[in-house]
Amino acid sequence: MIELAPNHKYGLAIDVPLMPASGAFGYGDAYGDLVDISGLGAIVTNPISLQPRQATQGRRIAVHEDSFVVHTGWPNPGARRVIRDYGATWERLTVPVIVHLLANHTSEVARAAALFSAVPNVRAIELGFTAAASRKRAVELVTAAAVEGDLPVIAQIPFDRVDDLAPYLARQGVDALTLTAPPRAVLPVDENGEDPGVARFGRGRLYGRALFPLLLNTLSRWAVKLPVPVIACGGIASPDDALACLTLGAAAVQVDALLWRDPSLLDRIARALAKPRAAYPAVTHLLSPNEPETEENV
Amino acid sequence: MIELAPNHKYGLAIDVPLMPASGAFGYGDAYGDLVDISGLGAIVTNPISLQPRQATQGRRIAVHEDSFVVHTGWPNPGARRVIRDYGATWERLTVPVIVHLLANHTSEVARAAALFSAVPNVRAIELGFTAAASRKRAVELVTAAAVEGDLPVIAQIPFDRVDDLAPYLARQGVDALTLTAPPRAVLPVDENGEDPGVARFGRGRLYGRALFPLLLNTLSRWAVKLPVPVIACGGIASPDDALACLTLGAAAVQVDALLWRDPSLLDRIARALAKPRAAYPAVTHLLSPNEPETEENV
Amino acid sequence: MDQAPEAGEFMLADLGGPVREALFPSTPVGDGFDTVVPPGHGATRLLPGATVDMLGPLGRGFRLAPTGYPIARLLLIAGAESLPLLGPLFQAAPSVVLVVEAATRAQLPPPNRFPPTVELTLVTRDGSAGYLGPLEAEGAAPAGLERAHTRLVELVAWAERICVAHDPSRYPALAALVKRVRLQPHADLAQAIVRVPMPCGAGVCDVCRVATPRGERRACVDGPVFDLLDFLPE
Amino acid sequence: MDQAPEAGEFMLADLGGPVREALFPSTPVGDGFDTVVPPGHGATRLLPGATVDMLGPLGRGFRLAPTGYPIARLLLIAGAESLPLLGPLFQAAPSVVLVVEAATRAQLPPPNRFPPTVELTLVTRDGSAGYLGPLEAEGAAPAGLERAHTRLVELVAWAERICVAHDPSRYPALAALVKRVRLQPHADLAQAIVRVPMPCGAGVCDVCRVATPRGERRACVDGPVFDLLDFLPE
Ligand SMILES: Cc1cc2nc3c(=O)[nH]c(=O)nc-3n(C[C@H](O)[C@H](O)[C@H](O)COP(=O)(O)OP(=O)(O)OC[C@H]3O[C@@H](n4cnc5c(N)ncnc54)[C@H](O)[C@@H]3O)c2cc1C
Ligand SMILES: Cc1cc2nc3c(=O)[nH]c(=O)nc-3n(C[C@H](O)[C@H](O)[C@H](O)COP(=O)(O)OP(=O)(O)OC[C@H]3O[C@@H](n4cnc5c(N)ncnc54)[C@H](O)[C@@H]3O)c2cc1C
Ligand SMILES: Cc1cc2nc3c(=O)[nH]c(=O)nc-3n(C[C@H](O)[C@H](O)[C@H](O)COP(=O)(O)O)c2cc1C
Ligand SMILES: Cc1cc2nc3c(=O)[nH]c(=O)nc-3n(C[C@H](O)[C@H](O)[C@H](O)COP(=O)(O)O)c2cc1C
Ligand code: FES
Ligand code: FES
Repeated sequence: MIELAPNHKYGLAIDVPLMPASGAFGYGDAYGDLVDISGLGAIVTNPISLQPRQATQGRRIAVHEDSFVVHTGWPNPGARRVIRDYGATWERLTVPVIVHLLANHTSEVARAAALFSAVPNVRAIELGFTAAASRKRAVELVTAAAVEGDLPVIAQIPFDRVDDLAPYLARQGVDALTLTAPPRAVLPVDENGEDPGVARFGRGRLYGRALFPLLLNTLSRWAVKLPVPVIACGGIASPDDALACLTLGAAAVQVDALLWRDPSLLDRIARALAKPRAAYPAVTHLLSPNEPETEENV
Repeated sequence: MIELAPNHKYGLAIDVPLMPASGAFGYGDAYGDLVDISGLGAIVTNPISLQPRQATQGRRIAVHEDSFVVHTGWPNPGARRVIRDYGATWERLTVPVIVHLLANHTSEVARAAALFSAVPNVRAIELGFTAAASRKRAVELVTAAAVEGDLPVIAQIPFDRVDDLAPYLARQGVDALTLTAPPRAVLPVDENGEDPGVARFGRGRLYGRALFPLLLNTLSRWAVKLPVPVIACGGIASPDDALACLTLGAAAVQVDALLWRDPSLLDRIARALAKPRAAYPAVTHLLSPNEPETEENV
Repeated sequence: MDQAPEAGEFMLADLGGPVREALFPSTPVGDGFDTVVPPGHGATRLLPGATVDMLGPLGRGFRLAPTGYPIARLLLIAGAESLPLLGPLFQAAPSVVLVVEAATRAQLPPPNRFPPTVELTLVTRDGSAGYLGPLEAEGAAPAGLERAHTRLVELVAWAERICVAHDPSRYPALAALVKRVRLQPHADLAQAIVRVPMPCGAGVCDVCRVATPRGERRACVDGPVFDLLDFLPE
Repeated sequence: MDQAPEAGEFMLADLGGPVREALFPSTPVGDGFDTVVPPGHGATRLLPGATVDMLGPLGRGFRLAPTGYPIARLLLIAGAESLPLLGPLFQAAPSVVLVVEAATRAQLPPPNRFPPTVELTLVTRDGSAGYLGPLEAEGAAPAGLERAHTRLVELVAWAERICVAHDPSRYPALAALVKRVRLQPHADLAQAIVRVPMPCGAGVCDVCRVATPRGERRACVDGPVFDLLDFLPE
């Protein structure tokens, strides 16, 4: 049993330190028999806003070598419709549901959090921020979700805001942190796809193996140091990757859009993580972020 | 002819917008006949400090999939010894030499810059900063190099400090910016190498294709917007990559440690860049960083 | 593969990239299928005999008729580039008429590529061969040319099913044409396929959203074959 | 390949990873060479007949003698794991003695792997076979065992050249032994190879720096074969 919200009155206990990342798994029923949800620790929903949102027009994905960028504008049917369509499904799940909210306006976040609090088996709110959200605004959004929602609040930190936001939000009462949301990136567009010649670059959220070395760095610098549990997210593509994140102090891992290529990845990681914790390899050659740095130990 | 220091009294004019990155090419003579230096725009030296530095002990490289991290502690024989050993070589080169200085203490940087100013054909100083350097400190270091050295000063910006440092240094009088220095990363160590079982993780500067999508994002957000020329650096591995950087507004490119695998990359990029500039593809689907963002144009 | 995809359905293939790619059947072959991919596509780098991991069949394909009610007269309408998507339907009814539109003569497919039972109607937008396009344009034709529209109206009136594979920007006008000719067209009378990147194929990623006047649909689970009338302008 | 690497020289091979890897010759074969890589190494995934892009030969190899002054008596000293590095020297002189040290019997190489002209001296650190190691340890041996050190001193006195491939942490002690036995050893009398990752092979990256009491050296250009006496403690 892993407790992801030790400071919260209800807590957020999960059996297996594994869940899909927001945006990678839909609302729970999309993969049907391809994924055994009962083997996961929790599911995280696609991003949801209070009001419905439509998709952006134009190119929404660009693939180049081992990476891809996605730019959709986070379309979703809005909080009420999601509850109507998926509330019953969630109630039947044997694992907790974590609802991911697009954190835009405090009033909207507050109302959405209140709505989802009343849905059986919704056990936490994860907030996604814009990359430009100030510290002050991020705390307001977390507070809005926590006060109105009564549920543990997890903050998914923008890729390049960890040093700035993670310790700050942890001190200001967030229950857990997801490190990190995908970075923005620009990819040259391979001209062999559906619309040759239209665009040479695509911009969007970056997915792929590229993120993993940077995720490990973030974890090695922060996971042990922060006073709240850290959920690792970014480029995890194998059971070994998941174990590496736990070894560096993550309390759990999220598998992002790489699972579209291989939905069975979730089951394979679940099996690897079900082995006893003592079997995880130990960190040897890595500086703990709390230790002073010297020529010898960096 | 590309002018990399338009605001400097001497300027820094180069014929081809291409050079090796600091640390990738040694001090100019290492690759011998494998690279035709006269086809480059300039060379950038390995990082140099005023005093000699020794290498770190222990693991210095870790390779995993398409990426690798390097951690050496920037050993070098110190400024005076470098000048003694390579001054004559540099004088014979038909392209400018850019000396990369490890920017640690203002007094050391000032003295090293003064020494290199007196060396024939050394035409600019590039400064490397620690990731933790404050804005104030960075400006002091740039000023120290500029005042004592009389040469154009290029600042190589740490990977995660672009938003913070690049516009600030550009306003405070730096002549050009290299975006960016390699990020820190942690890699799982493949246990098939020289010392099996010793360490499970390696930390250091990250190199590989992983950096390229993030470099393009940085360029698309900043290259056109900044008031000084930008030199692109990070994960460039083909002539197309170099062209993509120039298309996004970079004035020149640096090829980093990927050239160790393929030293001929420099010659191949040089040939591609020698073609007339009008042949570069145009940006179509990409927001200029100066335009306001709307649902339509992001 | 447990089952081969039918017309308009697709397989998600792992071709070595970071996301899967949708492969549509162009010709059923034994238990499997042939597929047509653009030049330079990842699949062209596969060696003969290579094993490809695929998920599927996925999506809603073309729906010809409920079992027991076979149709006799099938109209197929294709842009030259999208033509392979209709390949599995070339022999799906006793009487099949195929309308193919291209920009110019050189882009039309060679007529010997089709089974003899398919009646071919060729259209070029520059009038260099066959009827003069575009399909939905009315009005007098220049001397020596005949408008495709006139012929299309006849065929739409004749058909029991209409299956379209073309540039989706043409679907509103084609839907309007069907609506005008058939007045009360029943659901699924005319169906149209939309080809967009579908990285997840499971309704998860929202990359494949298709805007219609009746709201957004996801190509991978709501389509890729839609009722053409979903595209009818409001 | 223009030229095959000689003993102690290396090729930098592009095995598909982001950096090249150093391959050392273990046996010259025609124009090329055999190489021994650890289990799991990238090279083990190569298919037979695969073409590998290589740079080289690089580095300073073992220097046996100036042309015209062939040596007659060659001493080779290897740790079991580093033994393949000395392979190209097994027949480099009329009289070759090879000392191989392993932790235990099972790690010793099978004697039939060597040409009959090589005189083999086996050493184990646990005394399970051959002489009792470690090589540089003096003093009385337990009953029934004989110290390797005694034999090694004889061989060092006998040899015209000594080539070592072992764990570099042993080099200071081995250098001290040579210095003690030979008093005024000339340059290059004893040479030792250091195997470290060499990603650039050009003296650029500083990854291959080797600390010696006489200052840092780069394995790729100053080595990988060094004068053993460079490791002599100050
Ligand atoms: C100069 C400049 C630099 C920038 N640098 C970066 C950068 O380094 N990295 C980067 O990723 N972006 C960057 N951006 C983009 C910026 O972070 C966002 O696009 C912008 O903040 C959108 O949010 P907003 O609420 O400010 O704008 P608005 O126009 O008010 O946002 C429109 C709507 O977008 C929605 N929205 C967008 N993102 C989110 C989200 N994550 N959560 C919830 N709702 C969301 C909300 O519904 C919001 O109301 C930059 C933009 C500019 C102009
Ligand atoms: C809590 C914490 C967080 C950190 N986060 C990051 C991070 O996000 N990313 C990251 O890359 N590092 C990070 N670091 C490491 C830090 O940036 C550097 O290791 C540290 O700043 C070394 O420089 P210093 O001068 O402060 O230390 P000192 O101990 O004074 O530095 C020792 C010597 O190192 C040399 N040196 C090291 N780097 C450089 C350089 N680039 N240029 C010139 N000389 C150099 C100088 O000679 C200097 O005198 C972090 C360190 C800590 C303690
Ligand atoms: C309304 C809105 C919607 C956005 N939707 C997405 C999205 O779906 N996916 C995405 O990766 N980024 C999205 N972004 C962010 C952009 O991808 C990108 O980060 C932003 O445009 C930064 O551009 P710039 O760096 O050129 O200023 C959105 C931004 C806004 C304002
Ligand atoms: C004296 C010193 C030397 C360093 N040398 C290197 C180096 O050679 N290569 C490198 O990538 N990083 C070097 N670093 C930085 C470290 O790799 C790394 O960024 C730093 O230790 C961050 O560790 P932390 O995130 O765990 O705090 C050096 C740091 C110091 C203080
Ligand atoms: S392909 Fe992902 S939602 Fe349709
Ligand atoms: S291998 Fe790069 S300096 Fe020796």
